[in-house]
Amino acid sequence: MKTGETGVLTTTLENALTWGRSNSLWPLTLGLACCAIEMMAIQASKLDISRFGSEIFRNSPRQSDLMIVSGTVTKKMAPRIRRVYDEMPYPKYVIAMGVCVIQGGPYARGYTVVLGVDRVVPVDVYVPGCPPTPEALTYGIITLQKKIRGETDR
Amino acid sequence: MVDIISESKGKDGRKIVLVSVENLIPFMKEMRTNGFDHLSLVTAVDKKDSIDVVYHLHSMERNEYVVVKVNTKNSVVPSVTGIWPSANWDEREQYDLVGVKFEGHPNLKRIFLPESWVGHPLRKDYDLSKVQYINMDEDGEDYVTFDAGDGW
Amino acid sequence: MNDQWIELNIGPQHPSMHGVLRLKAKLDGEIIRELEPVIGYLHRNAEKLCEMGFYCDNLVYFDRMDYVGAMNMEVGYLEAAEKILNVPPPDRAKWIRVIIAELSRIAAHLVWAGAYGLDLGMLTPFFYCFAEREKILTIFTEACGSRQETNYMSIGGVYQDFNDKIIQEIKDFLETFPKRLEEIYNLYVKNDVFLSRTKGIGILSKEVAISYGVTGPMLRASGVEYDIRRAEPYLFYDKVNFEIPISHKGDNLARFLVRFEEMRQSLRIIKQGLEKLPEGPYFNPKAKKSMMIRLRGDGEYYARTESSKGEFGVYIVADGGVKPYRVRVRSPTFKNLSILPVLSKDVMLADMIAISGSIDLVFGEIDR
Amino acid sequence: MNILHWIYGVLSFLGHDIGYALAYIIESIILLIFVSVMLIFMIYLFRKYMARVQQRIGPNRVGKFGSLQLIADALKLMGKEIIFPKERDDLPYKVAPYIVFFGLILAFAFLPYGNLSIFGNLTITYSDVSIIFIFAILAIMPIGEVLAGVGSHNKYALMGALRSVAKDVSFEVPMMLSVLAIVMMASARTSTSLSLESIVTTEILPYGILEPIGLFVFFIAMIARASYAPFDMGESDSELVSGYSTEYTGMRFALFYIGLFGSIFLGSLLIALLYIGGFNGPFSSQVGFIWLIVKGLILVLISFTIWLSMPRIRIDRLVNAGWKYLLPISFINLVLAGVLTLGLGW
Amino acid sequence: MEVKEPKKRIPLIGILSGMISVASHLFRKPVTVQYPEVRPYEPERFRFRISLKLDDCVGCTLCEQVCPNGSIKMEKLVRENPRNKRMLYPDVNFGTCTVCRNCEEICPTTAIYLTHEFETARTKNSFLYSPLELAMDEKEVKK
Repeated sequence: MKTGETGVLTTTLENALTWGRSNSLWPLTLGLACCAIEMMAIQASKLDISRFGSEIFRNSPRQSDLMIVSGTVTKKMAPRIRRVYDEMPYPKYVIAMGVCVIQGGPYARGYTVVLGVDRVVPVDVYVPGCPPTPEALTYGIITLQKKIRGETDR
Repeated sequence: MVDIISESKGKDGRKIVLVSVENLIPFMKEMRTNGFDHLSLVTAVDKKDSIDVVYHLHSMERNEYVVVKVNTKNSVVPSVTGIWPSANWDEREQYDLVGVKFEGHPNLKRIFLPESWVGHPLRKDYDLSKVQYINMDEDGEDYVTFDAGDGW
Repeated sequence: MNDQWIELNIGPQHPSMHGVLRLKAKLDGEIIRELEPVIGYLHRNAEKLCEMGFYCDNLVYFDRMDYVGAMNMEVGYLEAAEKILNVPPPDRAKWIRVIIAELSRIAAHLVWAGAYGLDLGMLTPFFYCFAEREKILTIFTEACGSRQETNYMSIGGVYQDFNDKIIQEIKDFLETFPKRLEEIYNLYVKNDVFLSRTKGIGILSKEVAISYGVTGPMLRASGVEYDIRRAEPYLFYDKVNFEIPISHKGDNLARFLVRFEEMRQSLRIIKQGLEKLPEGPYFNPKAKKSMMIRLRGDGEYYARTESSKGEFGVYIVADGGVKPYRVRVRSPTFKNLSILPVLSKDVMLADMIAISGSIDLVFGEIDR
Repeated sequence: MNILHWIYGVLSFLGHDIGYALAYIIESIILLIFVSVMLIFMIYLFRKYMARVQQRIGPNRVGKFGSLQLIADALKLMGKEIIFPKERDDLPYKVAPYIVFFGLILAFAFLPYGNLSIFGNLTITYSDVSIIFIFAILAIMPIGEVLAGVGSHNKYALMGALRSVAKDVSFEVPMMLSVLAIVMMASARTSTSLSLESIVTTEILPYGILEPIGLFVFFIAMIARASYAPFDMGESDSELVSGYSTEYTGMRFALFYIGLFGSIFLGSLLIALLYIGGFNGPFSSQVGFIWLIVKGLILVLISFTIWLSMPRIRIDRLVNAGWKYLLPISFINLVLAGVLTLGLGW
Repeated sequence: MEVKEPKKRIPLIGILSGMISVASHLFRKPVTVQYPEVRPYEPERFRFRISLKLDDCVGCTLCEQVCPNGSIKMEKLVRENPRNKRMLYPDVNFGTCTVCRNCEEICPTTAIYLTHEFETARTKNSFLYSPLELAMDEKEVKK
């Protein structure tokens, strides 16, 4: 269908899909380091990420939409992260959680740390902090939802 | 009684015994029969021209503590894995990071870094500016490359 | 028989590997015949980086070792670093460290208790444990401003003093927590299925435990009454009364019970610490402000502390500079993990998960 | 007078053949809608219930109280890329989720939903031997799981499938035996004792009171058949990543997911019908249907609670429990039922 | 002290009590704080983002030295400030900042300090804050 002919139906369908995607981000249980505990904390009672529809932490990458890279990515782990990312079905999103994942953080001067997971997988939202508080990560997820809906400017 | 080179007291109030490389295994066996059943730590310290290997021995029953030091010029030390199984991973780690070869170790492989990593990072002459990359081949085995295009 | 074994690769991304442990298992049906742990997926070269930073900066790397009980790591590092630098902390700071370290131990054990439930397939206790942990983290935030990687203690004391509000909050916590703890405890131990998954599984004998360098709750569950807080007291642990929980069974259940009893004992220590908390300075003026980066030390020191996982040793070799010459960390979990291939020989896959869960793995500390 | 005839009565102007064909189609659609609405409600209920017992709130952003959460999930799953693993066995891999899903839907067609004075009989398809039908269909669902596990060529999936077969086989027999006891007792009063409807309508006391052992065995076997903790062998989250459904994406996974929740609902309805009186209750001719659903949901909540508070049982102990404990108990139950039927004339 | 093993019970009783204990939480209040609508409790000392008082900064570079990750770099900024003759102000890379608070601790004039701002998530990997941006509120900083 040409761009000019996109009927009301396709637009509505597209909108509905976007709405569904943004409201049902199932994260993958990929805990690497310190930030993984704070990632578990957003799942826990105090901050309860299930309010945003991200309740189900799927263990299998085939069934998850969101990869929260939580914790330092070492050079040895990076190919595995790439493989897990490749196993996920489109549309898939990545949140880089913590400064180690963003630019290497405190370990940037070392010899085994990847300076930013965006060299390995494309990242949608960066959440700085070491580790980010659960609220900050939740804000990151809200930012991702806005990005999916095309609302954010940050 | 095995000969020791010197005996001193450290800042932490623990006895430090310096033994030669040849006498290490007999001395350690003697310590084991003396009741030092817990090998707490194996450390290798790069002193630029030589390497100190430091063993922290501990006796659970008597709560005694002894530090045994060995100085080696060619970075080869006999392994104490036969005396304390706990030395197994420790020695692998020190081989990995400092490059001390423990003779007689059953499985002396790198533990943290992939097998083909060049150099031993905790050596003082390790060049951090030469960046090494790790990638994974088809079978899931790691290989090391200096080519930035292949790594992450 | 060998050609019928299934080779199964578990991890590094696996729900119950507590991070990035990878196990190469050879399975005969459901039974594990061979197991080889592969570690190093979180090797962050902290020991190398410690040689490159000032003494006060290196606390950052220690916080991130045992990230669930970060305060215990700080205590361990500072025990060594302060002796090297000759900057002893004042009494108030020491008591504050005792209180905070014990709170951190409770937090670490709570994370373990919740995650152990998840390992066994028990969903709910995880949430109760984390809700309680959240209260401890609020106390930490109240005290220093960060939740998990606190960087609270510094060379020669603590960064910020305790005020009345924090003490009140700790007292509130001491009041409400024991009841919740019993509730969580009952949820586990009253369950027949839980008992069947833990009782008599993964038995670790005393001799094997000592020879493999296993320490902490795992060693105590095997019947050795050994706790560095008692055997070689640091801070003010010789001035508080507490019991060392042991068990002679050495199985998963014993480890579980020992950890829960430790939480109760930690509560006792905190209570006594609050009573004995003296007035006075909380910071050694020798290490204040710009002196932070000018402290020099020499000699070598090996400090042993009891972290939530076991004997946490920091061995610092100094050469008289402002930066340490060599830092070596004896991480308890590294030694505890080396027992896993021994314990999980010829057990079922499900039991192996239960055993590896009971070791309390934290990879920041194993790989460093 | 059941739904089919009722619809046919409306469509009778089209003639016999076309009328009945249309009536069947409309009836199937009604069934699909009913089942999917019930399942969506169930999953929503489960999420909310789980959240509340864990001191959380649960989904509350999408729609009022998060009621549209499941719609969002379904939309998202539909829009996902479908990945076919390279080394799959093509046919089993593709067919497996549909076997599970349609097996489930079919089973709902044979359940008697009550006999209301306004609508008449609510049963979709009436059969004299509906018990045999339902249990035959229930036996099909594990085949889907096995095909999924074997077809996706993944070691975790394979182990999950093997576990779920071991579990299903060992709980099948006690389940059937305890149903047999009920059929035996019902046969004293009705000639069509293999029909669920006549079992419910002719009972004097709910069979759960007469044979509590049977209820116990059936309840445990039902939880096991539905793959719920402590018997969630097929999934085994913490051990086998995601069990037989490890390699499935998008809607195919959703079918398994629905199958998981659907089978617990189906099992609960079966227990409600067989053991606690089904649609019987005060004013059953007006609200009998509601009674059935309420009883079913209460049982579902009980099994949710079991799921949330229990660790997973080990596979060998599970098989032991099936063969060594439940089987003898269900034999005892059978004997007791015989004594009750013959000796006391219940 | 020997830990107490749990007592032997009749089977299923313990499971039932566990179920009741779990189900009884249905009647307790959820502990959830609904974050975006309700601000979470932020203790007074809660710290997350570095801010700078431009007028107080004396350009002593202590913060640059003490930063364990090298997140702080001094930058030349022509600005009227009699106390800062060298015209050096810190800029912070939040992509590596671990919020260790060493800079705040060491600063002789408390020019560099940490604030409660935690909503710093972005869709671009650019977290380098110039001194002027550091002095701003997080909401005003647009990247």
